[in-house]
Amino acid sequence: MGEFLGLPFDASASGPLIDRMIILVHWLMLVLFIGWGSYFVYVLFRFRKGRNASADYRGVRNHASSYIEGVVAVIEAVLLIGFAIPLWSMRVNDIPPEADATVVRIVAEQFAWNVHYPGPDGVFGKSDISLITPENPLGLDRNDPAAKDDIVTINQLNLPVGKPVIIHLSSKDVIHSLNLPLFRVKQDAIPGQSIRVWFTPTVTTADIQRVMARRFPVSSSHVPEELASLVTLADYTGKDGQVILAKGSSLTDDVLPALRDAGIAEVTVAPDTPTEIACAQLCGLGHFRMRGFITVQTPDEYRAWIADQELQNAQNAQ
Amino acid sequence: MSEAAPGAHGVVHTDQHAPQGFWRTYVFSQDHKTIGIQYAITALLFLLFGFTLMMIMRWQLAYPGQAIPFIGKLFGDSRAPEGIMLPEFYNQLGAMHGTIMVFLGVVPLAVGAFGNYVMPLQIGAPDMAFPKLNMMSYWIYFVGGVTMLSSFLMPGGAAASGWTSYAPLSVIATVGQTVWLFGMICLITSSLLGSVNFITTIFQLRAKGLSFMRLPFFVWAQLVTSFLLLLAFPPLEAAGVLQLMDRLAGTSFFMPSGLVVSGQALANTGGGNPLLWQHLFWFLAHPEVYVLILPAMGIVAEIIANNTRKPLWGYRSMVYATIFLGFMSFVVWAHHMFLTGMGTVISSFFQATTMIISIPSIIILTALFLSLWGGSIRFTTPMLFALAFLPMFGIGGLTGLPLGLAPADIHLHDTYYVIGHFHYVVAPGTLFALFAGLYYWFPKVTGRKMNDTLGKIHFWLSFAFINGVFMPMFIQGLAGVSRRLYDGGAMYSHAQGVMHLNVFMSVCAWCLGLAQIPFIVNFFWSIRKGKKVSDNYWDATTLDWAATTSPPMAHGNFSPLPEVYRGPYEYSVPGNGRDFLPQNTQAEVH
Amino acid sequence: MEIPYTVEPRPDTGLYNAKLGIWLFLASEVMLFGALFSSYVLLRVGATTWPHGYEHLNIPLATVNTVVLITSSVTMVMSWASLAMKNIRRYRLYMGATIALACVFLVIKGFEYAAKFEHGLYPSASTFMAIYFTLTGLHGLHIVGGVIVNSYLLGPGSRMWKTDPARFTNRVEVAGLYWHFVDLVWIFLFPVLYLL
Amino acid sequence: METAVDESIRKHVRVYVTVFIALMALTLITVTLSTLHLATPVAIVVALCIAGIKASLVAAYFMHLISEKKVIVAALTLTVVLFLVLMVLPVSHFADRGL
Ligand code: HEA
Ligand code: HEA
Ligand code: CUA
Ligand SMILES: [Cu+2]
Repeated sequence: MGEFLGLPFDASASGPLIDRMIILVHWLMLVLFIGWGSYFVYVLFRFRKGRNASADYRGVRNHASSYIEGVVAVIEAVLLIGFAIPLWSMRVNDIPPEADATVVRIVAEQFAWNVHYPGPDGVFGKSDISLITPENPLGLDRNDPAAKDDIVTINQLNLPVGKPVIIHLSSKDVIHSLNLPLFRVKQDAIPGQSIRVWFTPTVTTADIQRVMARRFPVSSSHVPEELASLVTLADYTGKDGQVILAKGSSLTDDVLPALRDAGIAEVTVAPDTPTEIACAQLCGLGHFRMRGFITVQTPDEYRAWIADQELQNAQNAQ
Repeated sequence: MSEAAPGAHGVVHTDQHAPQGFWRTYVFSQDHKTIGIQYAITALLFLLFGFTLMMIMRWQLAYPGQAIPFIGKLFGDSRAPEGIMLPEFYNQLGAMHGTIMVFLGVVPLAVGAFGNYVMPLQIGAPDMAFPKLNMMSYWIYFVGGVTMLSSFLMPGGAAASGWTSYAPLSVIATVGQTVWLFGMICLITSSLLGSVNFITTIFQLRAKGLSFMRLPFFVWAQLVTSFLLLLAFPPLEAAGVLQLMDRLAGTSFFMPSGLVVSGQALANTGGGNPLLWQHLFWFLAHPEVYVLILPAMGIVAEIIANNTRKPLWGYRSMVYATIFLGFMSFVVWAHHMFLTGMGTVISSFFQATTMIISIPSIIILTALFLSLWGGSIRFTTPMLFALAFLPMFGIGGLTGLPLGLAPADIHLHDTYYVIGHFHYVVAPGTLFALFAGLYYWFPKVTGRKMNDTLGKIHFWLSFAFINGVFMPMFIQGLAGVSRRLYDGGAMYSHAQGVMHLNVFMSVCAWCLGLAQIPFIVNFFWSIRKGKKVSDNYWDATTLDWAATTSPPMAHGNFSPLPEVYRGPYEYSVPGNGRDFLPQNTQAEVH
Repeated sequence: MEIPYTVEPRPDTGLYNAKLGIWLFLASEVMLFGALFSSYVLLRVGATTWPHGYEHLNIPLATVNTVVLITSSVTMVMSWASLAMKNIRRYRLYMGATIALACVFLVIKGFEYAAKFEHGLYPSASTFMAIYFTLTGLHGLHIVGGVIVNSYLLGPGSRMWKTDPARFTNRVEVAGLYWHFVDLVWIFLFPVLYLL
Repeated sequence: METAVDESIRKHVRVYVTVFIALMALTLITVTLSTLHLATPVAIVVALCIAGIKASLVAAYFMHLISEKKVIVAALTLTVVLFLVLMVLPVSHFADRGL
């Protein structure tokens, strides 16, 4: 059923649970739809005027429908009490201790996601709206000792795989909604409030790319439209060692002959940024392009990234 | 439409009014039938307009960033330079489409037009209880509508914060939003006056013998609808006043402290709460969606009883379900707000009420389904639309269930799945029921019937294309594509797999537009040239068909007032000669 | 054809049309002010600090206004009772008093507003001021509406007493119901805004 | 017949005067209590109770609700229930936001 519904790839620990919820309700819906639908078609055929010239004053005499309604009510109750409430409670209440988690602050604005890491000391530096400038969108007070090691990025959220993430979500201006479709996470970002959301990424972005990769036979003359947005995962080089199609670029019709000449039969392409942050709440004219990126990394990669950011911080401070 | 001048069709007036001038007869009329027709024409035009906005938007969704053909250049540089739609303009069109369809199109057609025209006839009343108030309702609605439309001409354009107008976005929006608020206050006032009038009329002016359990189901639907309007709209009016204060008087009801908009700290005092707007908005807007569906169910019930030639199955349970539905609709509002940071206790409450409210809908639908059993079904044009309503509402209603379960809503909230859900209930649902009603009562209003062939063409084309527009929305929504996206999601990689559907959906939407041509032609042609038919063309039982055709355009529907002896749907009564027994015939059945 | 039950009550409901109509309208008004009170509670609970009404507002003036409005309610009901006793002169007296008291209320309210404005206390000054001006302003508009209706019933509208006294008495009763409701709203506004 | 009506109206008038006096007294009480600056929760309960009593008096006697017809009482009961829903709206907002 999940396949049939076309739910996106699952990249978080709670994702499959949410999918199961969706799938279970859709089973109920499908059964009801097919049940009533078949009855409907049959009745229209059986009781059309041509076949049934005069109507029966009383019609249905039994009370089967009451039982069906009762059963539907019971199933809804089971879905609600057995699945929905516990799952919701798990999503909003069972927040792991911050010590065991990657903790970040995300502050939405028209039309970007400001990501704030507390840095090695684990404490977010103070911020103040009077300090906000284009270079300092969070208004972070760099004189605060706790702020010295803080990392601030725009539209880029790096996370280590396998470790819970806790996001303190808020907004500077209007209501936005942090939407991470592959992680089955969505939470409104409301100005004046800080709301915690959490999830555990289970797959690295690179692995997701590999899973989503599509192989394209170079023998065709035309790159279909749905592949246009995908990019290569590796360099493709000609016989002379020259790069024909660099890693991370997208396939176009005009490189195909060169690839064929180089004797390459197939090219593997994958989505460039499969894990994204989308904005799900209308927030103004740039709502549609309020896009951020998530990079789920192995713990080592993540540490390296953090170290790199710290280095940049230090350089900027001088 | 207005051919039926007083005295036409040889009706004898016992209480002939002094002849009234053109203005009093056709424009500032106090007659419920004239007002009903005014509502109908105005609302249909708004529907067409709202749909046109959407057909323009669907171009941008199908071909993001490409110039709109033919008409693109007409919009001017502030909306569509070089014919390429700007995001601001897209948002304006979206907000206005939603507002116009709901508040200026469907509700005025379902309640203002059908309610006004049919309900007093069905209860055997000479008119509405307060004819002057009725006239004012229409004109205030009209002014509200014109105000709304004029907002397109404001600097910065029309309201662009969605039909939901969430604060603070709406508070910092351009002046079009202020106009939207004034328009809404007019529409709310009009609805309040209308609902006072409807409820009073139903309680006070029922014909002799017409007890509550003998009311046609349509009247029940209108009664419950009126209560919803009466008691749910004022909180939105309050919210509208607060938003106006925020916009005009510099208050901060919906504005928390410390807002920074495009790098500038806002000079407001703060201390407000953006979610207060949402609570008040949805306190209205959830009942409002049942305002959209109940009259539709009422129309469908009338037509099904008539075209199966048998009584509705489970009339009483339908009535009780409707009342229960109306009541419950006041306690589910926060299911639109699951993702605003709700905890477990409150979300459980609202999930539970949402599941509970699905039961009365299921009861009503089941009763309608079972009414078909044992019938002698005639596939007339109105019946086709009414029958199509059932599975279409079924799809819309069933897809409400995953939205009502908060964890599933995490993935589906604000995606095209929601758009699909509610369009199935309002477009192939309500809109089809309204079409059914138009075809069904057309002979009552004009004395002529609409052409059947054109009607059937209209039905089948609309049926095919409307599903073509909305079915793919579920696929897009499940894939996680957000709504209200200027480029339909083309930027996002998670949307790539389903983007190609946009072209198909848009083409279907435009074809849906073309499919309305047979209807529009049929409509106007039939007013003048349609086949003349008898007073009770459909052999129906309710009192509206006992009134003379095209009841005269002055006070007075019946002379004398009818008396009622039996329930509303006495079709195929055993032992009766004809297969229908009107409510006002005294004849005993053996 | 005339609309039935404009004067005499319908047997099964026991009501004439306008009576039911006005009560339904008042029901919607309950929801209107209810929503505003509810907003007040939500904002107050969510606020970090909230002033006591007596710190900003003039209680003596408001007390006088309360007395004025309650009195006008009594004169209003007396005007109806006078009509019921077929005494149109006494009706005029009481109705005139009702309108006069309403105007007194508005004048006092005007002084209150003016004093606030003088101190630079506009609706935008604080959430408290915002809700104060919104609630009292909306209530004030209701008073103005009542004054207009009552003036009509005192002036040109009273001609109906000659042609259709029963219907006229009903009209006054209906206007009275509205007027008492406006009074009733104030009975809550007064403690909520000024005393708490 | 005529005098019977008049008599009942006169009875009404006496009631109006009594209610008027009660309303004035309650106004006096609530204002006086407010000068005591009771703890906020207590003050709220007391002030709203007094307002509730005053409002009930107005509704019951001036608006004749005490002898009003079933239809109206039913419609108002519904309204009161929904009014209460509105009043718990803030509760539903603050109850357990997982902030
Ligand atoms: C007429 C309008 C209408 C109707 C009737 C409904 C009915 C329902 N709606 Fe819907 N809804 C809207 C209009 C409507 N809705 C709108 C406009 C929005 C979006 C607003 C916005 O955000 O802009 C919305 C959004 C919306 C949401 C919020 C989603 C989100 O934003 O995340 C939710 C969540 O609970 C919801 C739930 C429901 C439920 C449970 C019902 C139930 O009442 C449905 C009950 C019905 C059934 C269960 C069907 C039963 C049928 C059968 C059993 C027979 C089947 C047979 C065959 C198919 C042959 N709706
Ligand atoms: C009653 C409500 C209603 C109705 C009927 C419709 C009808 C339609 N809607 Fe709409 N829609 C909304 C209410 C409605 N909508 C709302 C509330 C939103 C959300 C807005 C927001 O985001 O804030 C929305 C959003 C919305 C979107 C999403 C936009 C986005 O998120 O960016 C789309 C996309 O395709 C869409 C499409 C359509 C289409 C193709 C129809 C078609 O079904 C239209 C069919 C119409 C007709 C067939 C016209 C019939 C009229 C005639 C034939 C006239 C005859 C005239 C005479 C005889 C005089 N609608
Ligand atoms: Cu931010 Cu939409
Ligand atoms: Cu809803």
